[in-house]
Amino acid sequence: MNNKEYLQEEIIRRSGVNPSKCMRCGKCSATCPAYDEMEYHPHQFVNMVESGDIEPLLNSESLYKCLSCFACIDRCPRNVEPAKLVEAVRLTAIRQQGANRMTANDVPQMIEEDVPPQLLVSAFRKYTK
Amino acid sequence: MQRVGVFVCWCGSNIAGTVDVEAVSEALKSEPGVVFSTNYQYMCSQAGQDMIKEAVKEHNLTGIVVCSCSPRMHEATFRKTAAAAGLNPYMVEIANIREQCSWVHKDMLTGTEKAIILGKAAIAKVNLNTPLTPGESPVTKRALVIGGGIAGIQTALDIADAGFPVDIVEKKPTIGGKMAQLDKTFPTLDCAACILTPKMVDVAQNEKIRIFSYSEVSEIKGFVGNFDVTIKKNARFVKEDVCTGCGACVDKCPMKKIPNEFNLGMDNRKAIYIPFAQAVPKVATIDPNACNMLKNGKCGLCAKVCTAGAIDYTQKDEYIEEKYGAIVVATGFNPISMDKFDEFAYNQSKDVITSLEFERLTNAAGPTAGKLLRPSDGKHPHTIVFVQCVGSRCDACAEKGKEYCSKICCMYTAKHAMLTRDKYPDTEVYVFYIDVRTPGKNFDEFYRRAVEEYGVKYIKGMVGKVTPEGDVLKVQASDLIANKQLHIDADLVVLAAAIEPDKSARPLATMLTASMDTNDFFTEAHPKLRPVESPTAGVFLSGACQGPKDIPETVSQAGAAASKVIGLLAKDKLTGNPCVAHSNELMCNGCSSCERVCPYGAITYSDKEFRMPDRTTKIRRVASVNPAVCQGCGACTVACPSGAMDLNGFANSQIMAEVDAICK
Amino acid sequence: MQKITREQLIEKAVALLADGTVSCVLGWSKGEFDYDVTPAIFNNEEELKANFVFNDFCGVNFSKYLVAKTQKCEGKILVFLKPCDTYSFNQLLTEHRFDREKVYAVGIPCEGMADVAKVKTICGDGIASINFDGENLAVTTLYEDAPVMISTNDVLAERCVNCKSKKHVAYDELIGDEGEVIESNRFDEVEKLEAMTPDERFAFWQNELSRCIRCNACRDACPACTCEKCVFDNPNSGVENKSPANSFEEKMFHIIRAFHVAGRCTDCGECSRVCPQNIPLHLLNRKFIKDMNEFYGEYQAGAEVGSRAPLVDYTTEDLEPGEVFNRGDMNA
Amino acid sequence: MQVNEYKPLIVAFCCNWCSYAGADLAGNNRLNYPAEVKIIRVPCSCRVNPMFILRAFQRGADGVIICGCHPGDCHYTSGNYYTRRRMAALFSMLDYLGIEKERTRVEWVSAAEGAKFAATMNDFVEKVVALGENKRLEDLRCKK
Repeated sequence: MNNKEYLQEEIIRRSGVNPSKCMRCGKCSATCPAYDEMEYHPHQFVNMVESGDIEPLLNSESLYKCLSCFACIDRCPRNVEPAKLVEAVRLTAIRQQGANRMTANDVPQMIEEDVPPQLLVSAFRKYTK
Repeated sequence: MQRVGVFVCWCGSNIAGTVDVEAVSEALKSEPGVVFSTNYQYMCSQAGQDMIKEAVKEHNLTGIVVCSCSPRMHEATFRKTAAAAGLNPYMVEIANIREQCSWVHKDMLTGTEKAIILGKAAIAKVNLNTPLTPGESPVTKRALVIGGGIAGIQTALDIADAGFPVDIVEKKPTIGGKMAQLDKTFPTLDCAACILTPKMVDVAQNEKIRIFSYSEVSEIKGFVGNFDVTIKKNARFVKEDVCTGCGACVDKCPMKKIPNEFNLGMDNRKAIYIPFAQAVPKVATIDPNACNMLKNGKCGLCAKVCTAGAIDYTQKDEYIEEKYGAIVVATGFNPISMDKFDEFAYNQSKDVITSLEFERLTNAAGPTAGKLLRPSDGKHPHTIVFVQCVGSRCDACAEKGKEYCSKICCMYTAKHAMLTRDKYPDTEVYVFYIDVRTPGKNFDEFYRRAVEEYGVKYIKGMVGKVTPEGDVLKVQASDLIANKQLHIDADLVVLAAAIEPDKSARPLATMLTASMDTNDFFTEAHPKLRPVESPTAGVFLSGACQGPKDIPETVSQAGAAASKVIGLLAKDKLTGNPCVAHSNELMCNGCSSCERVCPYGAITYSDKEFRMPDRTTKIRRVASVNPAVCQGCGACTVACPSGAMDLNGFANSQIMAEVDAICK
Repeated sequence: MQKITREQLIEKAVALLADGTVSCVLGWSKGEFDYDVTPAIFNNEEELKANFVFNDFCGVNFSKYLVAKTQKCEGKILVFLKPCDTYSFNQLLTEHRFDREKVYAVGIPCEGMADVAKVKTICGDGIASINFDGENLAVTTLYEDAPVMISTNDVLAERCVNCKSKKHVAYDELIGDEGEVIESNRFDEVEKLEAMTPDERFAFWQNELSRCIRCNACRDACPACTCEKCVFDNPNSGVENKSPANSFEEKMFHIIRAFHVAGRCTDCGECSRVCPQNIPLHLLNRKFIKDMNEFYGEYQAGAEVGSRAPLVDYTTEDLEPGEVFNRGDMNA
Repeated sequence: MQVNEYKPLIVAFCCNWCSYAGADLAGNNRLNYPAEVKIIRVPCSCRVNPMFILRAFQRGADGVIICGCHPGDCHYTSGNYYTRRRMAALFSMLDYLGIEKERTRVEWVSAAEGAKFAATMNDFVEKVVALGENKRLEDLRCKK
């Protein structure tokens, strides 16, 4: 198995998502509040994982633009759960870098009045895996 | 003791290539009961069959074993041969030495050995065979059609046309169904009412057809050719035979604020009402939940103005019992509820509507007299967004929506979009689609016309969110081809809601012992070869109760169901499959185990008097099987602890004998 | 030691006979020995006073007798039902085996019945008489001068040690207080067997079943075995066999019997009670009950009239026959 | 083929509508499976009485397999659902009595699954051969 296939399998396994269930309706991207920030949009994540195109995803800033709001998971008519894929790719990227981007110690400095607590929770969830 | 003849077929070299047919016929000669054994090149050929017939005469055979191909191939052939020779056709057993022997084993020794054992098993079985005669039952030459939509109407008309009486049971006050609510029909754009209402009149005027409107089926007993059905005629508090449908009562009724079901609640009706102008029967109906007179005895205006004296506040539900030979299910469909789709704001904004509601909004007889106006403020919408596949093609685990494609939405959405652009060229029309599915005569041409000639904007993608803000609907959607997220300020959003079988179908299926799939669509007897028959004999399927369908398909299925019904009713007698279960009353405990596992409701119980050895009598509950209903699965035979229940053609003793022959 | 007395029951029976509610009484009658109580029909007060008994050996489940007796008896029959008997009573009603209108059922409490085999292991054979002395049985044998005192609790039948319910699920009238359904350990022994290796299990059952003499006592006592004609007596069934001709016959008989009563067996324990060879037949029935509870959800045959037994029912999601073993491996 | 090779005796009950047709299809496609498999045709898998299975074992069968339509596809709508429950209970009981569980099996084979039929039979025979002769449930008196 080459690296490409390995990565694909790893992400599918880690996310528990079956991207071939996608019927290309694009409701995930239609619903995504971070759409404009993302280079690769939720439906592209699904498609690219399905076709094994993981490298560009790993190197994309899109990984960190996803808000983990799970709207795509809620709306997807096929139960594909794109956010879980994004998360799995993110996790892979972070593991490859060998470091977490955020620790519990970093949180207190980030607490500011205009930062919503939900954001910190999401960030913590995202950057500690 | 049986006198058995054994006929081993070579099937050219198909069998003889791997099985020593000579050795097989020789070995089987010494089996119990065998008086004659031979082999021949092609047993199924005319010469082979003649050989069997001659042997039957010459050796006084009472049973025949043919060692040949699968019984699924030629059992029927050899049964006919036996019958032609004067034997009961069920005295024939086949040993499958081709598909299950010569073709799967390469070695001559192995093949021959196995063929002999298979032959022995067939001989052991035929020794216990008994002549079977298929039962006969009469046919009541009247059909029942449940549901008075276009499917039911067409079926009833076709059956009546063949000269058989038909009854239609419709739960609404009028027949017509969903088609009566539609505006235009794709792909020809003729008006639904113009083509439907003449048919409704035909039904009303056809003397072979009776309409039970505002009625439902409450009980079904019996079986193919002989159904006993109880129809509940709900009290409509108006004498149907007296009412002239003049509408004076409706004008005078003071209860004005009742949501009008026919217009999907987009306007109001009175407590006494006629659903629409062309209703059949054109008779008023009083809504007992809204009428003051029925609720607290105050009012009575309608009775005062009715010159015909048709109003009867004391009317009671009526039960009618009737016999039928065939039942056609035509219960149709409904759009699914939009409650679980919060993202489209259906429950938050009046301007988010379903396609059926849009149909009423554009219908000349609808709440806006055909003018396309927003339900919220009555203004003309300038931007309309159509969303397809709302609740269709959902994953089963998603728990909202349906797994299947609702089939009709692509076409009616194209129709809505096209008609809107045609009548109001100043409107922008967007259609969000996942796939556009247009298999059908002139369907794709129609859709292309919407795009190319009428300038409907088809966007590959889905709407993710609709947010009402002031008097606009903020639509957030994706355009997958442009790889963009779109934000559209719409005035009206139209949802192509998935369709589902009518809620009345499930209890009806239970009454009919007809099977359904997990979506509550009726199952056909065979998905390809018997698409309009239910597996339950005598029950036929018409229209969307079997699966999503458009009008042309529904009408053709309705005609097909009618022809099946006519074929059944044209018979004076039905001959059944003789391989059915039967109960030995002397051994039956009357415990009901068999009845519980019978998928056809073929088993009934009665109290019978038995004479005991001590000359006293004893009354016992015993089972009996209706051979016309039983299909011969044998589930009851295993459920029966005493072994009183047995199956013709596959009796306990016969199967046991086969086991013994194989394990000898 | 039972909480109600023979006299209480006779009084009730006499009253019901006198006011015409019932025309006869199905009750326990003195047998040859004090411990072999037999079922009998009593028609009047004299017969009751002479022969009716009620003591720690009145284990007989009368439900089955109603099938035949309701056909024979004019008028209603009075029947005394212990809690476990009422389950069989309901099950037979579910199967329409007798006419409920012809029965007047009096529920009686039960403190557990004694097993004479257990008594014999303490005092030996040759029991001459048994006196019921408070909590104890005073057993006089032919070989000892003084009676042996045995606590009833020490000789309770297996089915009573693992009593599943003190609650009556059917009756017209109740004597004494109503009890509760009990959380019993009745499946412990089945679990023990399940935990064995197949070889150990085979050895266990070979040992047990090879003692079978095909006396048919289990079948005759079983309230679920009320077939008009048993398949094993029917020459056309292909399995007719009345004696244990070989090592397989009794296996066939007991497996088929257990299968035929599966879903209908209320676990009343009559089969094991009457087995002269002391074969633990209830372990076969309980295996089916335990399996069906685990596979298809808890089901107690006879808990209510008209319920649908697991084997005449299904769901589309049932487990596959191959999967039952995977479970077994997990248990082991 | 070795002459002294142990040949088991396998009885296969096949429902008329799916599995028997599946076995025919295996034949049509010339898919080999051991000749030790002897098929008995029944209208539906729910026709198979546990007595037939025990009888086969009693008379020396080494394995019994029941094939029916896939759940949901029964020609009689519900027959195989009853089969599934009955056989689950029966097989569990046989296992409880110490009978080797590999000797009994239920398999769903559709009319289109000729390959599955052959593969199932090959696999089943292999498993039974590994167990050897059926001693535990065999009637010595009836054995040749």
